[in-house]
Formats: sequence, C-alpha cells, structure tokens
Amino acid sequence: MTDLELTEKLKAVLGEKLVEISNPARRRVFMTVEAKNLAAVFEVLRKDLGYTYLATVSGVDKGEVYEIVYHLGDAHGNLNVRTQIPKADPHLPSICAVIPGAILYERELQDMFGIVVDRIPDPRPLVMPDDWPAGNFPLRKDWKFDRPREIIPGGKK
Amino acid sequence: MAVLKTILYLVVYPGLLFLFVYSTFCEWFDRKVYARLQNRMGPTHTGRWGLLQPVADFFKLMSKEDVVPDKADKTLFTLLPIVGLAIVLTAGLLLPLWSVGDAGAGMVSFPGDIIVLLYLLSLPTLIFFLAGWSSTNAFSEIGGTRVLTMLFGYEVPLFMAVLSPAILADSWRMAEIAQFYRDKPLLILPNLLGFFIALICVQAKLERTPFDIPHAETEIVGGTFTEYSGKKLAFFRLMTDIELVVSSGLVAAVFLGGFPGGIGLGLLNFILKTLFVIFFLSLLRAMTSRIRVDQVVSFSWKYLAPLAVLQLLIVILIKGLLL
Amino acid sequence: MLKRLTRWSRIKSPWILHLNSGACNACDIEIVAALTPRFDVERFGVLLKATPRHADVIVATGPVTRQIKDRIIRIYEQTPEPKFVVAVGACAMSGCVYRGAYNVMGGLDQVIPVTAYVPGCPARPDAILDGVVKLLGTL
Amino acid sequence: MKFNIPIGPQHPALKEPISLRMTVEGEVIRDVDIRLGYNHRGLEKLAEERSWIQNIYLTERICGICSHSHATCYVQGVEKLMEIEPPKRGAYIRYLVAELERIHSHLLWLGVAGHEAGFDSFFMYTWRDREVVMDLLEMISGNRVHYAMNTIGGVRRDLDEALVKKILDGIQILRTRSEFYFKIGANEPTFVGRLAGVGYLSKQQAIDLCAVGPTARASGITADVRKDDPHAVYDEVPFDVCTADSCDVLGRTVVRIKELMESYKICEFLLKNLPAGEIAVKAPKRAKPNEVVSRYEAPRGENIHYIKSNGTEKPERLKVRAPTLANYPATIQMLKNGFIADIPLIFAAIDPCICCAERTVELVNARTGEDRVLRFSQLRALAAERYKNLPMQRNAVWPF
Repeated sequence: MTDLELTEKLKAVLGEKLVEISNPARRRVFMTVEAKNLAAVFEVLRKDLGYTYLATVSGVDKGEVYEIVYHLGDAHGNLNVRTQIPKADPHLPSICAVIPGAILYERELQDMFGIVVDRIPDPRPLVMPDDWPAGNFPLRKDWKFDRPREIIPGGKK
Repeated sequence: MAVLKTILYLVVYPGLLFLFVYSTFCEWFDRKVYARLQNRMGPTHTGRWGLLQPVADFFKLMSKEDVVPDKADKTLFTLLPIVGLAIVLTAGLLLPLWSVGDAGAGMVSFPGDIIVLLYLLSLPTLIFFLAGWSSTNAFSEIGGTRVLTMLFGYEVPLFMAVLSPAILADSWRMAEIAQFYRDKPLLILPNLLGFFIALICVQAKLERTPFDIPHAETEIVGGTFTEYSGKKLAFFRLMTDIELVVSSGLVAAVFLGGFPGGIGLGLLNFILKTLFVIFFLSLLRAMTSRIRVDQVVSFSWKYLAPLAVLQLLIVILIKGLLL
Repeated sequence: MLKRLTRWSRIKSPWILHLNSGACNACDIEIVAALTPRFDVERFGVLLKATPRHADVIVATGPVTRQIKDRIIRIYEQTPEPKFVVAVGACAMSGCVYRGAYNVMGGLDQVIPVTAYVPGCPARPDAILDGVVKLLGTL
Repeated sequence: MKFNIPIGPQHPALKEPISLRMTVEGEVIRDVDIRLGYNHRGLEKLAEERSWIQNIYLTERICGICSHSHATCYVQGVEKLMEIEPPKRGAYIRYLVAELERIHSHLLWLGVAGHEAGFDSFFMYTWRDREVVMDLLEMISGNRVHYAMNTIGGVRRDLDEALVKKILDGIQILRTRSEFYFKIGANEPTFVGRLAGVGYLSKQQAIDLCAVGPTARASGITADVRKDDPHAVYDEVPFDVCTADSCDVLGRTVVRIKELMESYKICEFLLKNLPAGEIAVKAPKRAKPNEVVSRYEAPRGENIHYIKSNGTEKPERLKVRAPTLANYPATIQMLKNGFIADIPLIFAAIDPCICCAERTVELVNARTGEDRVLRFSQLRALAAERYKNLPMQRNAVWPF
C-alpha cells in the first residue's frame, strides 16, 4: 500500500472525523482529529486498517494548546494521529480500551504535562520521584528548574 | 599425656588448625580450577599463586563490623555460625585419618561412624535454614525454605549411594570399609555409579552450582546469608569450606579406599584423594547452570533415587553371588 | 602484628558492591566487563558481592537521581565498617551531561562521602581496576 | 502463605535500578508491581535547552549499550529536518557501527542470560568474545562504549583499508567462536531446561501489549523496522528478519543468536561494498520549523524519536521512546504465575535497558492485591490455569 492509497483509504474510512491529513515524507502520514473522536478513530484504525502497534504518544506544549501525537506503526510505515487540547482545560480521553499498551504513554502525559486522561484504567498519580512537589510538570514550557546549590565535599579550595 | 594428645588431636591435627589450613587451600583450589575453566586467572596476587586468598578473605571478614539486624532473633542469629562450625569440625574428627593407636582408623572410630558422619553433615543444612529464618529478611526466608526443599531431594539418594559400599564391605565403620576396598580394589568398580550419585548429592549439599539455589544471587540476593556480615559470615564461609573438605573426605574414604599410610603418607593420600573429588565438584560447578528448586526435587526423585536403588541392587547381587 | 594482618587482609580482599544510581549503563557494563576473562579482577581478590552486608567497597555509577537518593544512603548505611566508596565515571563525579537536569543531584558526593573518583565517560575497566587498587593503596 | 519480596532498586540481577515488587506464594509469583523512576534523569527537558549538535552527545548518553542507536535515530531525524542527505560512504560507516553495536549488545545479552541462569562459565565465554567486537569498535571510533561517530550530515571518522581488513578478520573470528560456544550452550541440558517454556507471551498478547524487538519476534511477529521502514542503507542490504514461534525465553535467545549471524552478514556486505567519497556534508545550524518521526531498529527493538523544530538552534521538542519501555507491560504479563527463580531470566529476556526507558517515564502497573482464601477446588483450578499459561513447549530449536 502506498502513502497515497493509505491517505485515500483513511479519508474514506474516517469521513468527517478527519480534520486534516498530510504526507510530508515517504512512509510518514500525519493526520489531525478532534480529541473527542479519539477513541472512535482508534477503534476504526485498529479494526479496519489493522493498526495494532502504538509506538508512543508525544506531547508538545504549543503555548495555548497541548498537541498530542499518537505514533502508530505497521509494515507500511508510520501513521501519526494528531490532536489538540486546550491548556486551560487539559482533558484527554483514554484509548486504553482499544490499545492496552497505551497505558504507559498516557501516564507519561499525566506526569510530564499535567494532562488529565479520562477513564484511564490505572489512574494512580505519576509523580516522578516520591518526594516530587505536586503541581510541577517539567515538560511545560513555562516550567523552569532552579538548581539547588551543590555541596563541595571538603569545602571550597 | 593422653589428655595432651587429645588436645593435640583436637586443635592441631586432624582438628581445628589442620582443617582450617586445608579448607582454605581447598577453597583456593576450587576457585582456581573454576577460574581456569572459565578462561580466567583466578586469585593470583595474594601470596604465592594467590594461595593466601581465602585466608585474606577470612581475616578481612573477621576485622569487619558485625551488623545484627534489629528484627532478627539475636541469640539464634549469633549462635548459629559458632554451632555450625562446631558441628563440621566434629564431623571432621570422624574422618579415618591418621591416629597413633590404630593406624588409619581416625581420631574417633567406632562401628557406625559413617552414619554419625552422615547425620552430622545433615545438620549444617538445618543451620542454614535457621540462619535464613532467623534473619527475618524476605530473601533469607525464601533461601531458608529452599534449603529445606532441596534437603528432601538429595538426602535419600546420598544416604543410599554412600551406604551401598558399606553394605558390600559388610561394615558400618569407615576405617574398615576403606580397608576392605584396599584389599579388594576391583570391587571399587561396581560402586562407580554410586560414586557419581554421591558427587552430585554432595554438590547439592554444599549448595554449589547447579544447586546454589538457596543463595542464588541473581534471584534472592545473598539468600540465607543476606543479613550476615563480618565475623559471622567469616565463620559461615569457613564452615562451608570445612564441609567441602569433610564431605569430599567421606566420598574418598568410602569409594576410593581411604587414606592409609600413617601420618606422612596418609596425609598425602588424603590430600590427593580429596582434591580428586573436589576437582570433579569444581568441574560440575563450571559446566552447569543453576536449575530451579522444583527441578532439583524432580531430578533427584526421577533419576538419582532410582539409580541409587539400582546401585544398591548391584551391590546386593554381587555380595550374594560373588562373595 | 594484628594491625598489619588486618591491613594486609583488607588490601588483598576488597569485595565490591555495584551500585547504579541512575547511570546510563555504560559504566555498569564496564564494571561487569572488569570481571570477565580479559580483565579478571579476581586476580586481586576482588569479588562482586550481591548484598551490601558482604561488601567493603561500593562501586557506584550515575548522577544520582532524586528517587534513588534515599536508597543510596540506606545501602551506604547497611554496609559494615570499614567501607569505601568509589565513584566511577563522569556522571558519578559531577553529573556529566545530566548536570543541571531537574531530577539529578549531580554527583555521588552530594549524597554520600566518596573516597576515590575514577574519571571517564565511561571509565574503562582497567581504569576502574586501577581506581580500586589505588584506593586500597592509601589504607 | 503470601508475602512480598522486593527486587531492586539495588539487586544483583539488575545492573540498573528498578523496583519490582513481587507477591509470591511459595515459589510462585502471583502479582507484580513495577516501580520505575529510579533512573529518571529528565533528559527531554534538557534536550530543549541544548543545540542540535550538543544533543547528539546527550542522546548518546541515554544508554550505554545502545548509545549509537539513539544517536543515529536522532541524527536521522535531524538530517530530514535540515533537508540534507549524508554521503553514501558516511551512511555505510554509520550503519556498520550500528551493526557492530548490535553484535556487542546481543553477545552481552547472551552472557547476561547465562549469568541470570547461574551459568557463569557461559557468561565468561561470551563476554570474552565480546571483547573482540569492543576492540573493533574502539579501533573505529576511539572509545569502547560512547562512540561519538555520528554528526549531523554523516560520520566523524573514516575507515582505511587496513582497518576494513581488521574488521573483516574480527568478524570471521567472532562467527566461528560464536558458533562453537553456542553449540556448547545448546548441549548443556541444565541451561536449555532453564530457558524452555519460561516467560510465555502468546502472539496475541504480544500484539495487544505493543511488544517490540526480539521479544515480539520470539512470539512470531515479523516486525523489524529495518525491513518495514528501511532507513538509509537497509533497503540495499540483503538480510532476513529472524523470528521464533516458541514465545518463551528460549525463543528470545534463538532470535538473538540468529540476529547475530545476520549482523555478521550485514557487516560484511557493508564493508565489501563500501563506496568511496566523502564521509560527511556540512550541516546548517538551524532547522526550519517542521516535525519528523525517526525510527530505528535498536538491538532491543524499535527506537522512535519525534523531533519538532521551531527555526532556532535548539529543538522545540525531542521525544524519545526506547524499546524497553514498550516491553514492560509484556514483562508483567510474562512474570505472572512464573517462579521466583525465573524472575531474573524473564526480566533479562526483554534485555531491559532501564536507563533508556526512563529518560522520562515511570509506571506502576498490575495490581490485584486482595488476599484470597483458597479451597481445594479453586487450587486445582488455579493449577490448571497456571499450566495453561505456562505450556512447557520446547519446539524452539537452536540454530546449530
């Protein structure tokens, strides 16, 4: 299946759920969907197009919005499903029901961006170290880290 | 005079001092063989050819801080290494090594000493189990239960394998068994099967690969000894080494014709024959991978025990038909 | 006499505990490589031990992450005296490329006292060996 | 009797910190709880503060075993962003180093598997061989572990004729030695007995849990990025994707051994067809605002980097997904109902590279927890269930 055929097929299968689709490089297809349709889209992708392997989920802080990119892989290449959620109300539906392996990446999103993933099967907080102060999400662009003073063993020479 | 002699026996030869020196040598030999089989050099720089390596380990451990965990049963925890050491030293005295009165009969020799020795060698297993259990550490407890589980596997085949030469020799006294096989060396051959069964069982008793399950470090850290440090660990290491010497001595006495020849030749005999056995044990250790505890039990009941029975059958047939 | 015996035995029989405090694995495999036939640290009586209770020298790698900080202190406390710490690799010395990241402490000496440092990214097995032997030479 | 045993964060079976909390009944594992985060260093945040070139060295230090994989994956992506193409010779040398790294990693893994199974001699032998490939890598790059061969637009060091010959000789030695030693490994019944039937992961489970690399391939999934999504030279090189159907640790071992042989073949092909010419092109300092997904088959499975640029000298976002992370859910599945004795083997069988996986993530998973009073019938059902989950099949064959 070529990229063009895949694009056409996706357009046909997803219909109006598909907001935008592009093919910037060989074997790389990027498409945009709305966050509320995510679960339905993955259902279709898995059932009709055989996308079972979710490589990872990336989050990007784009100022006003968080952009979430789901990277799917199969023998034809790489399909990236992009969605955006507002930073003011960061809620994202879980896709674990469709792809169980997605749990890790959704928890990673919770951890690093403070995105709330709705209906996640294992919602335990994912603060990084046990003593990590709440409300700090390192990959937000406005989060800055103040390095504590280092101890110099034996004192300064 | 007799008291002095007894003290000499107990402290110097074949008692404490001799067993200490010889067991450290055996540990060195084992480590060196193991390392050479793995293409390594083994201990090299401690003393000549690294001979003093186990001694250095022992003294280093003796000089280290002794930590007793808060939750552990303190009395038991402290007593076990000493009791264990005492047990294996006692077992060492039973070996039919040189003594003045009765040449080649051992320090303590009486009909039935082989049974006593076997039971004394079973006690360290219990000591290991208690050591693991009294540490109250999850890893030690698992190690302790594994010690006991393994005991059910290898103990019966070991007894049967070691006792079948005794049946052939018609004696329960090690010195007499050894004498019997010295007189009729051809009769060693029918016991060959028993010899290998005993080797495997001794390997399991000493908890060495492939039977190092109770202290498998990749699974349960230090196993039974996880919480032991300093002096207590030193005693335990010494105890294992002496156990190695004593059990290889037992195998050599029963299967290889004992150690005749008084103080000089007898000692030489002892060293050669035990090293022969230890070499096999090291070989086994280098060539195998650790098996699971359930595999140990099924292996010993599926293969070792029937083979030991077969050995017993051979011995009885020979005894009935030929002797 | 006893003192000399003790000193000799300590130099000749350093048992090491390998501790990874969030390293990138490179130093760790080099430590393991030091056990293997080409380098063979057992020549010097060095044995890799599994539990801190048996160890004399803690060979630690990594820039020390926040999460493992407490564990490292605990392991250090569990090791019986006398004990020494060797920091292997640039990370354990100063944090290497991770210096300034939000989740690392930036070096082992921020957490526990360190006796010897072995530089390198990663330190070569022979360098690690050299570090341990040099440390013992100072006894 | 049920009790908890912690494995890690400091544990001899794990060269890296991770915490596995096992609920065991006797020797059987009933429940597993993985706690990561001990090795989390915050690399992705750091990457946003460094320039494109600096990030090569940062990504290289994600992991010490697959350092070239991460750097290559990153560089591939950045080259696409900057719209440059490395010269043919540069690409050949880059993937030659990559394949040599795969050889070193797989040999390392075999040794570790031997060690975890308590077969230290096997460990010593394979690691002795590994020194041969380490020497080759040192000759090529000047360092044993972090090679620093990659630069944006090519590689940093060239090969000469003498070196090419040395590498070919080295590969020949490695091939004969590995064949010999693996024959020894295959004939050791205790070793094979320990690996067969352990850590069962069915094909469907592997698909559902998104397993990657040799873990997935040992469950019969033909997924290899080098074939599926051939980057740079891999569409010119003849090689096969190695799979096994036994779904257990033995299968994973077999897959890795077969891959070793394939890697020797690839290396020889790359060296014999090494084109002449430049090894690198000049790269611009900035990249246009764009995004790229870069995939690479690391020794442990698929590496995926998502790189986003915003027109400056620094990346807007660098997302790294290491293969080990993708294999964790599968590991939890494999560990359940296994024996304590198999924990290190099963865990080692995914070739865990915790430092890779944890550049940014942690997870806690799988928990049922509640104590149950068991009746005999239930016990029998449980036993039946266990044997269903743990079929002792041994149809994976050693390749020799």
